Amino acid sequence: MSESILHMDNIEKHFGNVIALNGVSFDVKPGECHCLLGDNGAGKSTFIKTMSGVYRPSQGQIYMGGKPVQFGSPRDAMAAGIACVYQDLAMIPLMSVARNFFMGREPTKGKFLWKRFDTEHADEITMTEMKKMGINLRSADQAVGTLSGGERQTVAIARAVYFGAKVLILDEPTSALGVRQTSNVLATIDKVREQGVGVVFISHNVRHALAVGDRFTVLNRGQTLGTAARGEITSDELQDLMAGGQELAQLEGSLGGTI
Amino acid sequence: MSESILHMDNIEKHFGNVIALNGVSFDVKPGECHCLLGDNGAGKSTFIKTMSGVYRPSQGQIYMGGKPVQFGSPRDAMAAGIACVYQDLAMIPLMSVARNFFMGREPTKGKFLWKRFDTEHADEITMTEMKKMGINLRSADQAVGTLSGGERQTVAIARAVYFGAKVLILDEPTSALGVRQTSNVLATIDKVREQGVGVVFISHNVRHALAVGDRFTVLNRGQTLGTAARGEITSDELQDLMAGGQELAQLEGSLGGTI
Amino acid sequence: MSLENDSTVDERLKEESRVARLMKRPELGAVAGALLVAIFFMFTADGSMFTLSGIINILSPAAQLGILAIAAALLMIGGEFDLSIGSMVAFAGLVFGFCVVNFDLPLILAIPITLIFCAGVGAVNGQIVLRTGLPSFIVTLAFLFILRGLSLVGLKAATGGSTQLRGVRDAVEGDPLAPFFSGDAFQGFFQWAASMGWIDTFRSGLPKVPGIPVEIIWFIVLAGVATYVLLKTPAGNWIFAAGGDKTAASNSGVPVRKVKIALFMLTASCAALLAITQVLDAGSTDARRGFMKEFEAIIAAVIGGCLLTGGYGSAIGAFFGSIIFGMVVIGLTYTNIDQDWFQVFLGSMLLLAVIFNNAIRKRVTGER
Amino acid sequence: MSLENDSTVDERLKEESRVARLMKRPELGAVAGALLVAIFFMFTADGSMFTLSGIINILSPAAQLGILAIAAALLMIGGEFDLSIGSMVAFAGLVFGFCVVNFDLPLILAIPITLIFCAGVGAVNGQIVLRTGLPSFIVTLAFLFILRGLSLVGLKAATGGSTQLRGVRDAVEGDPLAPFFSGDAFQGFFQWAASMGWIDTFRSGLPKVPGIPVEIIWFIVLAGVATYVLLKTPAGNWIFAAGGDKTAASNSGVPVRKVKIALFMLTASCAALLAITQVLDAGSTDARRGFMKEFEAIIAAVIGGCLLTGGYGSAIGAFFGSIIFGMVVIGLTYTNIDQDWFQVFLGSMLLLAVIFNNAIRKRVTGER
Amino acid sequence: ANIIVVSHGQANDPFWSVVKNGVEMAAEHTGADVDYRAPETFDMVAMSQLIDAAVNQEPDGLVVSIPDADALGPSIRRAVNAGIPVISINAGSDVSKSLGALLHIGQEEYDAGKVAGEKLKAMGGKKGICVNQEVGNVSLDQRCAGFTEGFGGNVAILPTTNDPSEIESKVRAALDSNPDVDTIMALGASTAGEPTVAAVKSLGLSGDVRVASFDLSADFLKAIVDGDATFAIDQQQFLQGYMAVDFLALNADYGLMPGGNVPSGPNLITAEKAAQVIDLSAKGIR
Ligand SMILES: Nc1ncnc2c1ncn2[C@@H]1O[C@H](COP(=O)(O)OP(=O)(O)OP(=O)(O)O)[C@@H](O)[C@H]1O
Ligand SMILES: Nc1ncnc2c1ncn2[C@@H]1O[C@H](COP(=O)(O)OP(=O)(O)OP(=O)(O)O)[C@@H](O)[C@H]1O
Ligand SMILES: [Mg+2]
Ligand SMILES: [Mg+2]
Repeated sequence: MSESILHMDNIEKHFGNVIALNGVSFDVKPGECHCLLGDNGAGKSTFIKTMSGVYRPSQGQIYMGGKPVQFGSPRDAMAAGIACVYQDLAMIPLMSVARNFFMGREPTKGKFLWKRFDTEHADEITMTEMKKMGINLRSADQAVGTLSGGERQTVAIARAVYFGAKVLILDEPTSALGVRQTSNVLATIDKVREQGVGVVFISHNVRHALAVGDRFTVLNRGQTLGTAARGEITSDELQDLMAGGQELAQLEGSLGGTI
Repeated sequence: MSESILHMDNIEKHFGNVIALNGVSFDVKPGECHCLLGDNGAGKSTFIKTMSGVYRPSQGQIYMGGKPVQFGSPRDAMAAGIACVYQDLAMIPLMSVARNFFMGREPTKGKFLWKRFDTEHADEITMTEMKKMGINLRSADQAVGTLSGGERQTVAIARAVYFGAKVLILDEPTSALGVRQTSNVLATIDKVREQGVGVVFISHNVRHALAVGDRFTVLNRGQTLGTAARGEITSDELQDLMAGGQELAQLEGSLGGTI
Repeated sequence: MSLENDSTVDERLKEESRVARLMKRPELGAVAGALLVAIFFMFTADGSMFTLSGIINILSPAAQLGILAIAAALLMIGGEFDLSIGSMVAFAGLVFGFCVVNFDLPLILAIPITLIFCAGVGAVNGQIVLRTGLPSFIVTLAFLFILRGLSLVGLKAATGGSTQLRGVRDAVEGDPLAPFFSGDAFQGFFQWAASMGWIDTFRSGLPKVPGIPVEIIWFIVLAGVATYVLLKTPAGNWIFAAGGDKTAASNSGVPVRKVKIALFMLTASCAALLAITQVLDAGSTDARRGFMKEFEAIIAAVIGGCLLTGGYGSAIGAFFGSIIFGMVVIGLTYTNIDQDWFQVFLGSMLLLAVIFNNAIRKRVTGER
Repeated sequence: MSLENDSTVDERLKEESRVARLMKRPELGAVAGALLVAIFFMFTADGSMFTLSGIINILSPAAQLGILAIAAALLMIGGEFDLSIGSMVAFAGLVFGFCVVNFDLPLILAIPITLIFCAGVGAVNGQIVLRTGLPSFIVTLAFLFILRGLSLVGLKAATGGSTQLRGVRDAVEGDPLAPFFSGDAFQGFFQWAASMGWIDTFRSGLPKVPGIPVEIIWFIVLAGVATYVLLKTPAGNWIFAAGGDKTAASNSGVPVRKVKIALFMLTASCAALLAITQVLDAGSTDARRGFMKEFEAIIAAVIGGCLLTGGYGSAIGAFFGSIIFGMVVIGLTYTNIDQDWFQVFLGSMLLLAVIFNNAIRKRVTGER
Repeated sequence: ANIIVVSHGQANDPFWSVVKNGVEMAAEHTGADVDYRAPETFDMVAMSQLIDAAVNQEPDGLVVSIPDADALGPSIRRAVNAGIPVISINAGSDVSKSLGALLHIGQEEYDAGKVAGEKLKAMGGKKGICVNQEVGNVSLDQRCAGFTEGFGGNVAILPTTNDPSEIESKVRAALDSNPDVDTIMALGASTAGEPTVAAVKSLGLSGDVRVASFDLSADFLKAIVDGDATFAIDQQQFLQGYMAVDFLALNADYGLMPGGNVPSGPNLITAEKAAQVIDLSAKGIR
């Protein structure tokens, strides 16, 4: 397989007296979907925020294309080709959908002094991209704060996908999505992967992970439990690992293993 | 079957020029888990917010135990025995977990002037209840803003369950939860249902819904598509209904129907 | 996937009138407030208030306030405050007066020096806010005191003991740039209009209004540019984003720090611009110039619909907010109301104007 | 499920020192700032600043400011502002003076009347804010003007044309309640201490400090009660919740409206309390009393770590914030700094104190 | 000697900056160590606290202004009881003695206003405006009250802030809506006086409307010379600062003290005298 685009080496992250990450290594290759799994509070979001320049690692080094890099801000990471959908979505509730969609990367028209935000173009693209994901927006002018949870999540995903990147990071992108939207997102992941983009996909849903994942890394309490390739691991093994290796709650059986 | 505790009759809700609900009827009986399903933006959250006193319906009437009621505020609804876990969780990020847990219903000790917030008791209960759900909090003093997405959601659920009620409403409670936490929550729903509480459960995950649901109502674009009892409907039929009746995106097949 | 077949009208949208759509814009609520106040004075004030000269008389202080208020509104939308702009007016006046009177610099040098100097102070403000993470309220408050104090010390040094620096008018006599920053514009036109008998004149035949005070021109231009930037440029989007949620904006790639620093520099420059026009008009500057103007600017911005918490508001709103404030302050002298009641009326009128504007907007947009 | 076997120490927690834990509390950062300022004056000020009488002299204005600042802090934590408290001091002074001088009421009636009246105005403030949904900034700003104006009009009416109402001291002569609201407490003790030579005396043999001014007692009591309420009662939790996120709090069953109205009534009552002690102490009131105190109160609360956006802060912080502010304002007069530089130093000291407090807290808690 | 001055006027107030200049010159001349202090706004409670602070430092002399005898009385008595020689300046001539001050230097605001009012009435004034840039500041209110009394009653008070452009607009508004106004009294030359002159000029009413002002400023004096303003009331506040410090320094060194109050004004500056004082005013001496 090819060289990895992004390699995180032995990352640690401390918040005051809390050790959120305690030496995690991870890499993404072009054209693969690498799933990051783990229990609640395992440190997945913290890890990908380190990857995308939100946090500076307390220890450890990030390499892109083999070269050590340091991201001062998410803007730096974006410039380097890392797009990210955060779990909290990073949207401004008071701003319109279109303005949120293009936030930080506004399309312009005109030249010099007349270079201006091309709002019609932005509105149009927003509507189109949202429709591709299965959401019919009433208007691109609607404030994000008035969208439903799933509509909001879709905006964040559509945005990251639209702007393309070498690495696409998705933190629980499907958590609030309906059936149709979920299948659209998984299909989209499949599509961008085929274009040679490396995808990092976080999910608590084993089926979603197995549907698109090429490799699976499980985090537990700030440390890696190991990485497995597709086919090396069964759904049940994965599920056990994701639950942190602790025994599942006793009622699971009575619910028919349907989770 | 017994009389319904809560009956919503032909509810409409308009936001300015947006019609979010266009005549929805719904009821919950004691000891049943009634699942509310539907596509993103179908109006589920709006509907349960009307149920729990956050919004006043633009049209329609709410009955509790057969009598018409009007909730001026969520506090009124709570007093009438309705507990709710909102999709946005209704937590204050800057406040500690324990303070959020007991927000609005603080335990007190002492008498008269010395009646005070029993913080030790609150801390203890918070830790215990969270542990029951499968989350080991570091300390009940931690600010909610520093919790992971799933930890936060668990606090909201544990809170609603702990304070008990005649009707328990859960808006996508499992969306950010890990495998272990999810199975805990489903088990909890099962438990409170057995105690005669009526549960309203919103989810996009057909398996979760089928695991605990007694009846299933599907919303689409602000209107009910109908209600089915357990056993009257198959998983696939439900999935089709939830996707709004529109054909699933073409790639679904290639992903192996795993969603 | 084809899109056309989906792009039918959404059945979940009620019809919305054009008026309703317009009134949803934050800027247009303030227009209703301004109208209410104007109508109030139509009934209570002396007729001379609504003559050409009366209107200019009201617009002139409103414009001076507005130059600050528009900048303050931009900064507030961007999520920060600048309490030092009032003191900055005095400080910039000192710097400018010093350049012109003590160093005999021509305006072409004195004005850029003043603007750059003040923008520099604004940048320092911004840097401290961003570096320390302290609220801008407290940082710029410190500069409120510091700049006010420095103006006093500087004035005394420049004049040898007085708190007033004078002689600016003599010093800039004949400077080609002066007409852009002081006096009245379009004087020829007004003279001509007077000679045609279209506008009021004094007994001497001179027009009562010799022209439009330049600060009004600046005010209108500034409002236009600020509105354009806010609504039609990427920078405007960044301002809204930075004020709406700093973390989310920065996570989405908005250069939040740069935006905020630029806004701090902008407010300081606008204060300097105001100082320059005031000093050139008055011919002097003193240590109390701009006293409390920072609050009036914030008031005007809030009347115009800006949120104190950032992320929402408009320059046009601040424009009309300044006009409302100016109209109320000056307008009461045109009425027969006992001036002891001035503050009571000022407060009541502000409250009424804002409640009215709010009520109108709610009614039109059908919010609950 | 058994819990005991899980309750082991979490391996993901680093050890945290006691100091670090303490410094995390918002109130304790302000202590560091206060210490820094005190140390600065140790080196620069006249020795008499840190004698008993010097300290009382600093605490007395700090206490007067603090009575407002603590109330303002509670309100700010609850997510609202009250800009009318400064004017309320003048207005309450008028009401109180009017009761005592014009109606000859005893304090046992005059004080409750004043408090109730002002709390009523506070409630009106709150009602308007909640009913209209307007920002409290603009609503209470209107009341800033209205109350200031009414004080002026009322004073002129009460005195027949003057803006100063005098003669309160004579009117309350011998009233048994007066010692609780004016003068010095523990006078006997101080006299005795002076006669024992433990404290400084004037050449005349009288103790330099005749007692502890009652406002200091009120200040300390208020800080204690406010802290208790905030941290140890359900109401305190509601205040934090209401300020942190109004919607979330209300969705969780917090009676947000009641909490906010109560807070508005509290700030107004505290302003009235301050007015009563000031009027009794000074024996007079005028239309300018309390001018700008609303801002000083907010400044003190912010120095003490309150967030302007609500939901975070402490009463103890406001307590030390007031002391920092009082110490800087009065302390500068004990130094040889020229009055012209006063504001420059005031601003710099405030900035330094706040930056220091912030830096200490960050370092101790290991934030990035 | 170590002398402290506590006044109710801020260091950046044009009037009080002249007092402060007087204080500083006296300090230079006598070699005394002098501190000038004032509250941040007109605030009697804060001022009494500043007096207390001064007393704690046990200076060899204390200079105070007394705009509110009730509020400041206890603090001044405390100074006197502590054995500190006190001289009152500017405001408070009526209470100075009874509070234990050695003497008073200055002029009552009320009396000065009255003198000015009488003069303007004698010049033919019928209807007047008093431009007050700080309503509620008792010493400014007294100026207006005295003016009203001397002028014979027909006076409206025009409250403003001290923003020149606002004052100019308000004066224009007042003149526009009350054409029979023929007299305007401004309470401060640089803050209110100059914009008032500008307003009158822009309405083409110079000569028809008489403008007078308290205190001096170079530009206002120039307006007097040019005939755009009538006179300015000078209380020679430089003397209040200078003499008070001088007396106390001499008192500390040699026990000297004059036997009675020193009136430093009122002193009407009209066109004849104005030209001479312009330069002094520009330097902050008059
Ligand atoms: N700013 C912070 N300060 C202190 N602790 C933090 C902070 N951010 C995260 N943590 C802690 O670090 C741990 C890891 O959090 P993280 O958000 O990375 O978990 P996660 O794996 O994304 O969980 P989830 O699946 O629930 O989203 C959590 O226990 C959380 O409480
Ligand atoms: N305050 C509001 N103003 C205007 N429109 C709103 C408002 N709140 C909700 N809506 C609209 O109403 C519709 C229903 O929203 P709701 O949040 O109830 O959906 P939902 O069924 O909960 O969706 P999801 O599964 O994505 O959470 C959405 O299209 C949303 O855009
Ligand atoms: Mg996460
Ligand atoms: Mg929802």
